[in-house]
Amino acid sequence: MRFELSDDHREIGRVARELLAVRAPMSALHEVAVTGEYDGALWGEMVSLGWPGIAIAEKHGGQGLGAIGLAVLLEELGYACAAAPLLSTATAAAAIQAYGAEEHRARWLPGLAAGETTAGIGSRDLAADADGAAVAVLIDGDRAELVPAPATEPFRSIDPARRFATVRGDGEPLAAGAADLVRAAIAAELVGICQRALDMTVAYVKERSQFGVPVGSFQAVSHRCAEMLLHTESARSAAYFAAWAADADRERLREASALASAAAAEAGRLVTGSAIQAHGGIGFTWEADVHWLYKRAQLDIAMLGGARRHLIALGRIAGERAAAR
Amino acid sequence: MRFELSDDHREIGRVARELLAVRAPMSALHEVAVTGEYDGALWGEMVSLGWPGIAIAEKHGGQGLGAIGLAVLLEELGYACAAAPLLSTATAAAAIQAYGAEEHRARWLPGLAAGETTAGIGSRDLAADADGAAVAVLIDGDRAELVPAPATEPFRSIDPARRFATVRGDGEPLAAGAADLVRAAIAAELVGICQRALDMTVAYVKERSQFGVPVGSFQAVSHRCAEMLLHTESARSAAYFAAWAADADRERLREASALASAAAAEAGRLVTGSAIQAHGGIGFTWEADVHWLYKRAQLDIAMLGGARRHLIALGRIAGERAAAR
Amino acid sequence: MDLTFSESERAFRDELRAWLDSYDPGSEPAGDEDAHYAWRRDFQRALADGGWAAVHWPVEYGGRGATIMESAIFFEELARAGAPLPANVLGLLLAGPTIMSWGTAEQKDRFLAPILTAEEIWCQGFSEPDAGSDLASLKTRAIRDGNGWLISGQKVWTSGAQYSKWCMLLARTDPDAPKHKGLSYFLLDMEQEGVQVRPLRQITGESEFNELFIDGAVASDGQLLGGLGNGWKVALTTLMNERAGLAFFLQVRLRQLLDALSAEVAAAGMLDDSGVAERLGEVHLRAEVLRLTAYRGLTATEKYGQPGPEGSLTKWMWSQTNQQLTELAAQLLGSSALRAADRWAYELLRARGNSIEGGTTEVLKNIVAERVLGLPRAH
Amino acid sequence: MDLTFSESERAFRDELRAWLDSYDPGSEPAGDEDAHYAWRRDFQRALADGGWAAVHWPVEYGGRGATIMESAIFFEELARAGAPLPANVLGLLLAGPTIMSWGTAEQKDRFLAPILTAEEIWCQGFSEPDAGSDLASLKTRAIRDGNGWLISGQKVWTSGAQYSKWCMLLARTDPDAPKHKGLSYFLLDMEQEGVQVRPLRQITGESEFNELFIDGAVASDGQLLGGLGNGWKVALTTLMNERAGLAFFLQVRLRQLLDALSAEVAAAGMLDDSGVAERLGEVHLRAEVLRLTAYRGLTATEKYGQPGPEGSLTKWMWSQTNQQLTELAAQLLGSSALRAADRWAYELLRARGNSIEGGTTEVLKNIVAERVLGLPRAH
Repeated sequence: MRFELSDDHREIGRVARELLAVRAPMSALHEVAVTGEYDGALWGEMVSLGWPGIAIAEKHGGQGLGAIGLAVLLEELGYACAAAPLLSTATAAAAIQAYGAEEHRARWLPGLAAGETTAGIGSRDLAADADGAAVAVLIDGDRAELVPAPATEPFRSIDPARRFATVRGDGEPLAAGAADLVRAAIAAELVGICQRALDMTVAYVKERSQFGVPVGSFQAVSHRCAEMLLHTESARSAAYFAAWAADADRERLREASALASAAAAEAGRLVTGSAIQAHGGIGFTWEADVHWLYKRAQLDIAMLGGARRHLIALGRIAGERAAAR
Repeated sequence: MRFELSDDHREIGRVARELLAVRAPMSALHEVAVTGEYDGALWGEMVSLGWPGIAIAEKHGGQGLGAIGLAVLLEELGYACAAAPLLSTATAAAAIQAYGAEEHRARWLPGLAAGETTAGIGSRDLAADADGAAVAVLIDGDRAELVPAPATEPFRSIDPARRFATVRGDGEPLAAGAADLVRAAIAAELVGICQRALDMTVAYVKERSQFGVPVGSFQAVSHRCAEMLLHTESARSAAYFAAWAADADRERLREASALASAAAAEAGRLVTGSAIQAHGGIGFTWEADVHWLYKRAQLDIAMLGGARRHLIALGRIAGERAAAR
Repeated sequence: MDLTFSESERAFRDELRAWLDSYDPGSEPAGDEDAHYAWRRDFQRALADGGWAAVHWPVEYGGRGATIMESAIFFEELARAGAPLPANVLGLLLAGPTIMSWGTAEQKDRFLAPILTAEEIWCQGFSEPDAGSDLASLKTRAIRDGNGWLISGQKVWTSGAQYSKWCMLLARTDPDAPKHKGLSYFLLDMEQEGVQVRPLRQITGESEFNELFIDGAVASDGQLLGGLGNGWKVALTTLMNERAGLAFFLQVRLRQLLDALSAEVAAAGMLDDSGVAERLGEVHLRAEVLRLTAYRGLTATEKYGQPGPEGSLTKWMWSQTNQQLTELAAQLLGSSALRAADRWAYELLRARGNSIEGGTTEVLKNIVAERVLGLPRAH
Repeated sequence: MDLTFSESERAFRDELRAWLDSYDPGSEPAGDEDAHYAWRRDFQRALADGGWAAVHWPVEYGGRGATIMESAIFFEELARAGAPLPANVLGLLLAGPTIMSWGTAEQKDRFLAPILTAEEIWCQGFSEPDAGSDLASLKTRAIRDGNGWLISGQKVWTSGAQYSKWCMLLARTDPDAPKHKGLSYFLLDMEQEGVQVRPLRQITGESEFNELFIDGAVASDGQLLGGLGNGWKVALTTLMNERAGLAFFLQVRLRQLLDALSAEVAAAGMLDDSGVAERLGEVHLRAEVLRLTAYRGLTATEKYGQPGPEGSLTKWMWSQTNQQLTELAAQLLGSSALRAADRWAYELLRARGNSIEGGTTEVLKNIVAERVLGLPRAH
């Protein structure tokens, strides 16, 4: 039993953290929000680092770092709140590899892993980066399907730094488990979003003074921060478990993914909302970047289908398992 | 529009507060918990003040102070956490008066109002003070029935200062609305329980020092107290509304009673639990009387059927009403 | 206890309803903030023409001398009719009553009438970037200059500043006096070079609020309200008036929003799901409790001049409930509620400000703990 | 990352399971606290005979030199088997390791062996009625008297004091030194006239905890642990050991309780109700997150000697989840769960203490804010 990231996985996170801090600062999101376009050079760098194929086997042109590698990377994507089709492409590739037919793998993985094509991810009515994608992996409850060359209708969501669309067109089913893998990946991004919201808040409340002392010395604020940590670490424990299950114990992926989805949805809502509140009036402005995190969290939670359905599933799992004893 | 107690009603509360503070201190509950018997002299005083018939018309031997008078009195009963069959007797009498047949009124009200007999209240599996009662008013969802000379099986609950039993025997139906009236009365008792928990807590945290200052100066504690006030006043607003509806606008009693039940159940759980927490280790001891409030609240909530069923009913009321517009 | 309206209250309400029914505000301009503001200004002018602009003002100043309960009914009916808040709401609710309390005869003559007609719009310049909820630490300075004052400093969260002629401005006139004591209350003319307004863009993309950069703005002695060094007391009058009637508008807006969600949920057949019904019931409960508690506060204010303990709770209840409601909508309505153009998306984002604007929930809890419960000042 | 047990961990677990399967503890005595304690003492004796009493102790002291993970497995398996905590749990987990860290050779010789066999039971005398969570303000005094010490004061929340031979006692030896510095750590003999034990009755009716009235109790220099004036540091060793392994026992007990509720709910057909399933799912989620987070903490402790940020969270998570679980049971099972004799009634009441005992949730949040997040000390 060793519940911690390996040195390799930790290194992926470190590199991503550093690169994204420089190349994808939140200040860049203001531009993306206006144009609705991603920074192509940023995506180019991600591709050159092999990120789209992080979870893909080397024989398909990827890095072979599995779902845990994907989770670590997406955590950093969430931390940066970066605008790029990485969640969609890297996750769709991982799902196709693990749950697609052999012909799916042969057809899509090399292009996706090489960054020559991109993929969309999400559901029929809420697909991230599906517009212009070569393929989309769409989920609906326990089912997942692959839609080649998806016909899309783009729309703006409250997260102007990610491109969403609805998707039409025929799909081809992926094996059971693909939807769980997709949600585990989204949960990992949410963990990073929460961590960033916490870090920004802690830095702010140490700095900001009121009534002559740092606001972080008031228990109303400091205990709120402690609760943000509790939720963030809870989501992290569950998201890592789900990533591990995807790599090492697929039988447990369904429950693990439901745990990760519910924990991440709950954390995403509470932690990013708390970050705005702890920032006070500043947190409510467009200039203070904390709102990007709140908005992305809302969309990620919607892609997860909300916490509730996962909690219901978990309750039934717990009840049926206990009854079967 | 005048949403406040009349001077008459306020006076009932004042008298009850003063009397119960002297005659029914919490210290007396330790004795009741051992013997399982109520103090007959205390009940005698209540009877001599006409409390069992507070809501009963003068023609039936009562005081004619209506459901609002009953609510004010039961709030004080809850505040004192007194051990006496008053909730059961006064509420059952009010329900029989408002929703019983003429023969029920004639048969039961004079004896109950005069304190010659007592009544039980609750449900088949959780009836307060039904053992030895002349009659019991039992509720089950929207239905209510009257059970003359109930056959009971007493048991001890976690509230050793109130006598509970299960009830068998044939019942006679009461008109629709009786169950709502009963729950409105229980909600009123819960308001008093919450107020006492708040008052005890505020007094304690002003007095008790830690790290060199009163613990009430820590926001973790003071904000908890503020939340206790919020819940207590919320429950009070709803409970008074329900009592008013019972007296003045029976069409609205069903919704008002559901509001009062849900608000009081929520407040009872949170406020009495918070009181224990704010008292720290002391709050967990038998000597510190705050636990009586927690226990009585739990039983009252169970008699209300829990918050959840009322919230579901309220959601459907809101939805259906909005859809009908 | 009587939870029905009295005959005179009903008469007041019916007369107002009849007027509102007869008034056609035209459709609400979408997207363009200036057009939206002009629409609200037109509405106030019509109100003023009908004698409805400031029902709570004394008759001598053009009001109706309405009771507190009628004043609440006024806002309740406005919201019920889907009417907007009058453009000069801060003038009507805050500046007007403060000037009536503290102003000289000249000040009342000069300032009150144009408030009523929305001819002169008012904004409120209390908050500063470094002060937050701590008004005693304000830094904006007013320096004696001949017969008048030279004012410099920065203000923030001034809503409607871009449309305002006047600003209720708190500035420090005595830097050596203890924190509260050196403040004075000015009626600052916004139309001068020394006052620059910069819109503050919000999480929603709109700019409801502004920053004020004040650099050598001038004010005469006639623009000092309530006397030199008395600014703290005058400001308290403004703050006490802040939510008296407005709370009712907000409470009814919350109910309207909840009804809209309830209708959508019912239409989608989701009420059969007990979990959904329970969540909706929670919000319905809170909205009803808010309404009832607000009425308790009004009754107490009518009788004792101020609300009881429950009066400190309604703003807090409202913000909590509105946030819960908008989050529930996002949860139940799914991705459509997160489209940028969707009403629910706007409400979700806007609601984040509810627990910050007009006193953060943390500050409100401090106030409840200290002033209502008598706990020692928070550490 | 590897969330399966290693081969040696599995071997350890299987050997322990086999032993537990072979041991028949007899049925748990109900109602009689003394009989219950004797049952736990018998169990510890059997454990000691089998070499299982203190798996985490070094082999030289009669332990197995188990890894931290194995130590966690030990408690997990105990809970899984429905076995009780060994009677001398405070001796095994707290006194033993503290004496190993700070004791002289004589002290180790004298005290360790009888801990293992439950021959001498230990209790912990840190808390005082007026100090609460603030250990630096302890008032119990130890005064030099010839070659020894005379101790007077009052302690509270000492569990198992009525069965204890020894007490880990913090007392002030230098009243003039700053708060932390004047403390010393004594191994106090409970069997003397100067020590009176008064059981403290709890909300449940039981007396798990006691007050100690100490009036002129004596201790020799050989009963001073870690040197004069060093009590604060020695106490930290005790506190750091406090929940290392125990957390796992509690975590698995929580899971057992949750399984029992889940089975009842499933049997009653209540899982069809999505609201019920959701509530149960919430608790299942929290219990799983607690388990996973506890494993993260163990891994970090194995590797770095101490847990990461998540280590400060597990006690808090556990108390919150156990309270949520027991309240859910009361809610779902209705009145039967509130009968005095019902298991759920006991659990509901007992759980109120979870967020108070072993560090209140408020104190834990302070610790997280200050030590993990680096926020300024709470005001």
